[in-house]
Amino acid sequence: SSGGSTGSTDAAAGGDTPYVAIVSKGFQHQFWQAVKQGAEQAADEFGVEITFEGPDTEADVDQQIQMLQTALDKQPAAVGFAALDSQAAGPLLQQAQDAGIPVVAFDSGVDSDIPVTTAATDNKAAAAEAAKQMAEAIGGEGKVALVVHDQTSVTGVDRRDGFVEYMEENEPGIEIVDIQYGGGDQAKSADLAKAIIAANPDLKGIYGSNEGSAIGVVQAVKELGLQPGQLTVVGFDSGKAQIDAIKDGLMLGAITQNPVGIGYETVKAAVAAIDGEELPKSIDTGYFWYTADNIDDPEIAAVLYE
Amino acid sequence: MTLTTETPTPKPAEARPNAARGALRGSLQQLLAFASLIVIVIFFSIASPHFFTTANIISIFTAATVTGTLALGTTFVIITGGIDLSIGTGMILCGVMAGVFLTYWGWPLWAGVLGAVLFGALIGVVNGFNVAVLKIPPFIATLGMMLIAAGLALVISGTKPIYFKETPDFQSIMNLSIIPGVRFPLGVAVFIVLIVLSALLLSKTIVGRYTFSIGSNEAATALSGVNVVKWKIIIYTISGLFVGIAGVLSASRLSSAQPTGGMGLELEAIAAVVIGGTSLQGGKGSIVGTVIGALIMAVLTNGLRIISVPQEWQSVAVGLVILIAVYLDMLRRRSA
Amino acid sequence: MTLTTETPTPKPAEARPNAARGALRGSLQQLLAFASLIVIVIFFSIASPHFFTTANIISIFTAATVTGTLALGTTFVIITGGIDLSIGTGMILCGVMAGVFLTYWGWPLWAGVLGAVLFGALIGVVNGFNVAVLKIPPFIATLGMMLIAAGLALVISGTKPIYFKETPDFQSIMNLSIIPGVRFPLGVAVFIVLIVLSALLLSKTIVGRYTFSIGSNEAATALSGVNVVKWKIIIYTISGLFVGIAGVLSASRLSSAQPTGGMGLELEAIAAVVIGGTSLQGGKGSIVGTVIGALIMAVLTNGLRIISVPQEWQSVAVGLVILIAVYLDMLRRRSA
Amino acid sequence: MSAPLLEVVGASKSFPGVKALDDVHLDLRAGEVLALVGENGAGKSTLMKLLSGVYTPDEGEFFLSGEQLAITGPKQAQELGISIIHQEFNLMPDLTIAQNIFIGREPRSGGVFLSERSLNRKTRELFDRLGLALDPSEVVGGLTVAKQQMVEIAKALSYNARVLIMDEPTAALNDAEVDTLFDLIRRFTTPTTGVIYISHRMHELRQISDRITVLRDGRYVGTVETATTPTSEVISLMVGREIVSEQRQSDESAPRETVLAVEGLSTKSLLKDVSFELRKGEILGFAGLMGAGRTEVARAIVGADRSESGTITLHGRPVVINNPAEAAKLGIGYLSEDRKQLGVLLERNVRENVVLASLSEYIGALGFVKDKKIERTAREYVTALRIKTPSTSQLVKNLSGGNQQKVVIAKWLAKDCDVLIFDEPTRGIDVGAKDEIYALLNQLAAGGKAIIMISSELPEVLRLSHRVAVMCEGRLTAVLENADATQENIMDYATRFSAYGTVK
Ligand SMILES: Nc1ncnc2c1ncn2[C@@H]1O[C@H](COP(=O)(O)OP(=O)(O)OP(=O)(O)O)[C@@H](O)[C@H]1O
Ligand SMILES: Nc1ncnc2c1ncn2[C@@H]1O[C@H](COP(=O)(O)OP(=O)(O)OP(=O)(O)O)[C@@H](O)[C@H]1O
Ligand SMILES: [Mg+2]
Ligand SMILES: [Mg+2]
Repeated sequence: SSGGSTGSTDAAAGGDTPYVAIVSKGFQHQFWQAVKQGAEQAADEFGVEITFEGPDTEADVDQQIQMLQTALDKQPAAVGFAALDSQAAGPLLQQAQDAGIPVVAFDSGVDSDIPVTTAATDNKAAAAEAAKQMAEAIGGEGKVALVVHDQTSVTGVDRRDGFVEYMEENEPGIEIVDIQYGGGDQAKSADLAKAIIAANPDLKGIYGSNEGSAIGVVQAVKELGLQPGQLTVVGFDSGKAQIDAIKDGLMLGAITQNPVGIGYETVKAAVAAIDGEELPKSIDTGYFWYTADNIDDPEIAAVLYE
Repeated sequence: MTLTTETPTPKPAEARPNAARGALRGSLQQLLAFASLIVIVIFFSIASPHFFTTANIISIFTAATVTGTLALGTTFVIITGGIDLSIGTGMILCGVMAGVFLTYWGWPLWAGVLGAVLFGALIGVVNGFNVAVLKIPPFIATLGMMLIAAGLALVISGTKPIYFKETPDFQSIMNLSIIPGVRFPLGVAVFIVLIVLSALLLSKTIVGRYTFSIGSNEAATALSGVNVVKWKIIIYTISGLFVGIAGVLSASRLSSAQPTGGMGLELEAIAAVVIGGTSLQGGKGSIVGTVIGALIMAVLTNGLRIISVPQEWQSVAVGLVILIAVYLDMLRRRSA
Repeated sequence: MTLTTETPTPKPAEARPNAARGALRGSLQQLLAFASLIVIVIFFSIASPHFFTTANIISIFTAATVTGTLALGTTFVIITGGIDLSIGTGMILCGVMAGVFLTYWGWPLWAGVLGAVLFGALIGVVNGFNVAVLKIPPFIATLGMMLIAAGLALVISGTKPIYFKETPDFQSIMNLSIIPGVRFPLGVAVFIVLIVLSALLLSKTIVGRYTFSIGSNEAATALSGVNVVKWKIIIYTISGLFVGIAGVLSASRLSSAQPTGGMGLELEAIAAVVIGGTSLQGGKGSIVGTVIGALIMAVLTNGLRIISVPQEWQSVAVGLVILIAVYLDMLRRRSA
Repeated sequence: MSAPLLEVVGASKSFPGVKALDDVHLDLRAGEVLALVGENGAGKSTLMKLLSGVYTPDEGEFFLSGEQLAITGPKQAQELGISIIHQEFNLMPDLTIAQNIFIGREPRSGGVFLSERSLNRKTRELFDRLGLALDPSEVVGGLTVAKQQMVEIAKALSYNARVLIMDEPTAALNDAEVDTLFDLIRRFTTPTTGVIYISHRMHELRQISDRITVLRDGRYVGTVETATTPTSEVISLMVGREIVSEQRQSDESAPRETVLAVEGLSTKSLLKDVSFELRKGEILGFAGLMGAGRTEVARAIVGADRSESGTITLHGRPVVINNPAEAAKLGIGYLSEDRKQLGVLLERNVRENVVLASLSEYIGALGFVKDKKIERTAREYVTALRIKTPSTSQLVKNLSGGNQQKVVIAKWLAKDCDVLIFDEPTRGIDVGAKDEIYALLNQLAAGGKAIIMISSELPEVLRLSHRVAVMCEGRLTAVLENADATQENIMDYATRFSAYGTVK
């Protein structure tokens, strides 16, 4: 098999090449694999060694803390860190600072002065964009529902609240009838989307807050045999299934972040920090709304992953 | 009844009603377990007009298919007094193998599906070997396999989903609508066939007999000349076959082999089995019970969503209903 | 009371060496289990210079503390032949309760900590009641509690982490360095105290004796006049106390009460117990074994990360090592 | 004379700390019943387990009809024609009687499916042949110990074996059932078959066996012709000393105070209006046929089973007992007839088993267990009851059956109860040790304890009891003074309802 090799096999510091330990929020999902890819790209480019790991689910704060602890024990030149809960990581971040190891935050902000910079998407703004597109598509009227990947993580909360707040502030004709959480699991998200649709036969649209949630909603639409256009589905992130659904018209469109860019910027910033360069407080890696119309634009295609 | 030395003729006429009574009581028990399910269904039907519709009933069955298939297979293992924690991630690995066979290696559809199912059987053989030959306790043997399967699924797939580009028909296995007009998916039909097959296997064949016998008293079964090692391997292999089938069904449903997830599914499947009255001590259990258990879980999850119970309360509600259902079941049994 | 018979009484002098030999063999077995751990430690020490450092050893103990604490408590339950699946999410719920007591209700530190620990005991009482009085099988009773606790943690916290703003000292419980210079955290010291206490409890007190008796033959124990219902409730309560302590330790470590997670932790803790030689059938087990089991798990996880094994291979490696370690343990026992 | 049917030469077997068998010889002739006797722990069961392939011998050769055998496992032993009834049951409680008997030999219809009907038919045919009246479709777990024993016997006989080994088959049976069993054994022994019969009931040997082989401490002592050897000689070969016994309880006429009074005890399943009084310092024997309800009376008194109606008065005060723990608190102890399921903790050591019922007396100030004191007590009882074990830390599962029984007795002796209910206390105990236990019971009674002794051995009941209560089909049909009790009138009362129909 091809395996999912990390950028380096011998990560031990002490060689000539600086070592950057990256602790992400996840590992198994495509999104994080894309971040990893960007990080590896930068590692090659700037000549550093990296390791990339993340907990099994975004609920495993404790597991992530242990990963960060182990990473620090390896005495890296810098750390890239996407905090599941920034307060929880407080003591370890302090430890890193004491040891003179620069920390680069990525994916979402860390509520602390310690990170030298943060490379992230503004999830709330991105979710509001999805809401805006949804509202336009259904003509500013009707019931919509959300299938969110989880209710406690920062991304889950921001992508939910960004969507809900936009609707509440700008679209009086739109009613949010249900918000359910599927843990990003496709089958589970499909089952719960079906329940939502069954309970609300006049539903106009569903928003899926990450790849697994969005594909689950699409699966529900397929299984119920709804005609394209009967229900407006908007999603988040990419992945082949979501891209296909958009091309097939099962899904109106989705928000994509720039995961490869996030990974790339994180390592790049880490290298700069090692070299003692000044960095801006935050690096906005951006987001894009894509539909069947612009999916093949080079700018969009570059940030999508299959 | 006593031993009678002078009157050597027993009264078969007397014996028969007892047997009949036993069978009746058995099915009554299951009818009563079924009653729990019915009560829940009635409750949701009253609570929401959208619950008891053809489409939603089919949704419930669809949701129950994958976990239910796992539960069917693991019923055998649990009746032997064992446990199989590897079914969740094992299923994920089998889905990935289907992707490898069909997409990477370009096998024809039937061969890829068969290959994935047999791969499940292989997992079962390894579990069975570890339990029966190496005598590793089932909990540990299958926990080890759970971790190994989870890792291998990621390794083999390169941590990416595999899509069935070469065999677009693959997705029909679960999704094909076999009754025009009502979207009754083929996968649910497969599940129903599996129920019937496993019920026959458990109650009417020698495997089933030895499953109960081993669970009831393994040492005595061995002393009676039954090759317990062989049969245990066979029983774990059966569970593995169901894992393989579940892997194909789940990959087919998602039109892709997802290399992650599966953890936690084993507890859900085992819960269905135990709610259905199968004892983790071994020796007792039934397929009908498992099916009812799986349906109780699926109906609860679906119904609570339909009536829009906030998600954090859903798990509290499911927990309570499980406790109450099993408690009532216990009460009934003790009074019976 | 003695009987007067003509036959010579057996010589106690003969009995003693045998007894001594038995005890020696017992501790040798544990030494050998310890040997597995040592082999793993040596392997990683050779593989990476970063492994066998004071800082990393302390990291390992820190990582083992929470799961290890859960494993200690659940050892009692498992020796009775039961199981406790609610320890993972129960721990989360206790952490949230600590947050509620300290941050929302403004209790003083000691009261909030005590409250959270006692809340864990309460969970244990309910589990014990369900198992011992209502006779719900432990798997189901604690599975129900697992779901209920997971839901309540979300409900009570409002699905948001609770931070210990009012009692910043709370985080010292786990993190305070008690030996200047080496970052030896207070939490690890607490863990070590808990190990000693639970070992005494299990081997030297009446609770411990009844724990073994119930697991060995519950019916015979009850007929011997032991109030099995009462003792089972006590034993589940002990497990609950450890859940409460683990909840406080974990919340302290994270300086926040996280309302999610915990699922899967119960399997990890149970795995540690079983790797340590405690039988899920009940009647056999030891605290030393559980500690070794917890350390094996913690060392493996840490070591594989230290030597930068790709993450997808880590779970395969852990699975394999668990299988091999337990298999060797079995071999040894059979030959002993 | 031709070669014996089965011959064992120089068999030895050791367990850690125990030499169970040491150079043992045995020969079984065709057409005979060979009794195998010896004290508890003499090695009888171990020898039989070598023959049936459960254990492999350290040394020794086996010959079947002169041909040397290598016995590799239970299945192979069965195929060679050696069938065994183990001392401990080997049944699957969740399966039916028929399923248990034909496990591994299920008839199949059409090659794939099992046929429950033909299985039950075959079983019924077997029972017809054996003269048993059991329902093949009944689940074994719900049967009484005696019926389970009959299932074991039927299963062993169903193999058409050449050598049938029975390890204490009558320990759980009473006289009527024993007669049935002997009938079966006589029908089984033909010129091509033979039976090895193990029992501690000496009078049975005379009824059924042709020769007797004696083991002592794992060694072969000798083989004698039954017909020409007096029982006392067999016993002295076994135990290496004389046993003086067979005194009946002398009636003490002085009326004593009543300790326990049971009034109108009934249960849903069986008992009807059982009333009796137990006096201080007396042994009240309970006699009756299998299933008469003696065990059920005991279980209802200690609260192990729910009773429908009835009052219990202890020392003149009415008490309600909901479970055995409450009974124990009130000073009522119950020793169960089912040693393996309800008596011992097999996986725990002798010491822990002995103090299980009285553990609270061994707790120190801080709640710690006083291990030294426990060890002292355990040692005391190991010595007093001559429990054969290398040490008190031996696991009970490694003791011989009779020695396990002694451990259960020790458990109740170690607890100071006013009322002791002993259900089949001498099951599986050798003659010598039985005498010691009788002496112990007498000593306890003399010390002011009140004892109920349930036994299926009438001679034992007659010998020990001051009074004998007789039960039949859930009712108490008589309470006889020892002086008035005879085997005949007890049997008469024990079959009252069967004999006269359901007379009210
Ligand atoms: N598995 C074992 N491990 C250790 N010792 C054993 C084991 N099985 C039997 N023994 C010992 O071997 C000796 C012989 O036991 P065996 O069961 O053959 O006695 P027995 O003659 O059948 O006695 P009983 O009349 O009490 O049934 C006893 O001292 C017993 O403790
Ligand atoms: N576990 C059980 N399940 C169902 N019925 C039982 C059970 N135990 C006993 N019985 C029934 O209760 C009745 C009384 O049995 P009990 O054991 O009290 O009789 P007993 O006089 O002690 O005879 P013995 O012990 O010699 O069999 C019997 O008819 C028996 O069938
Ligand atoms: Mg014996
Ligand atoms: Mg009885």
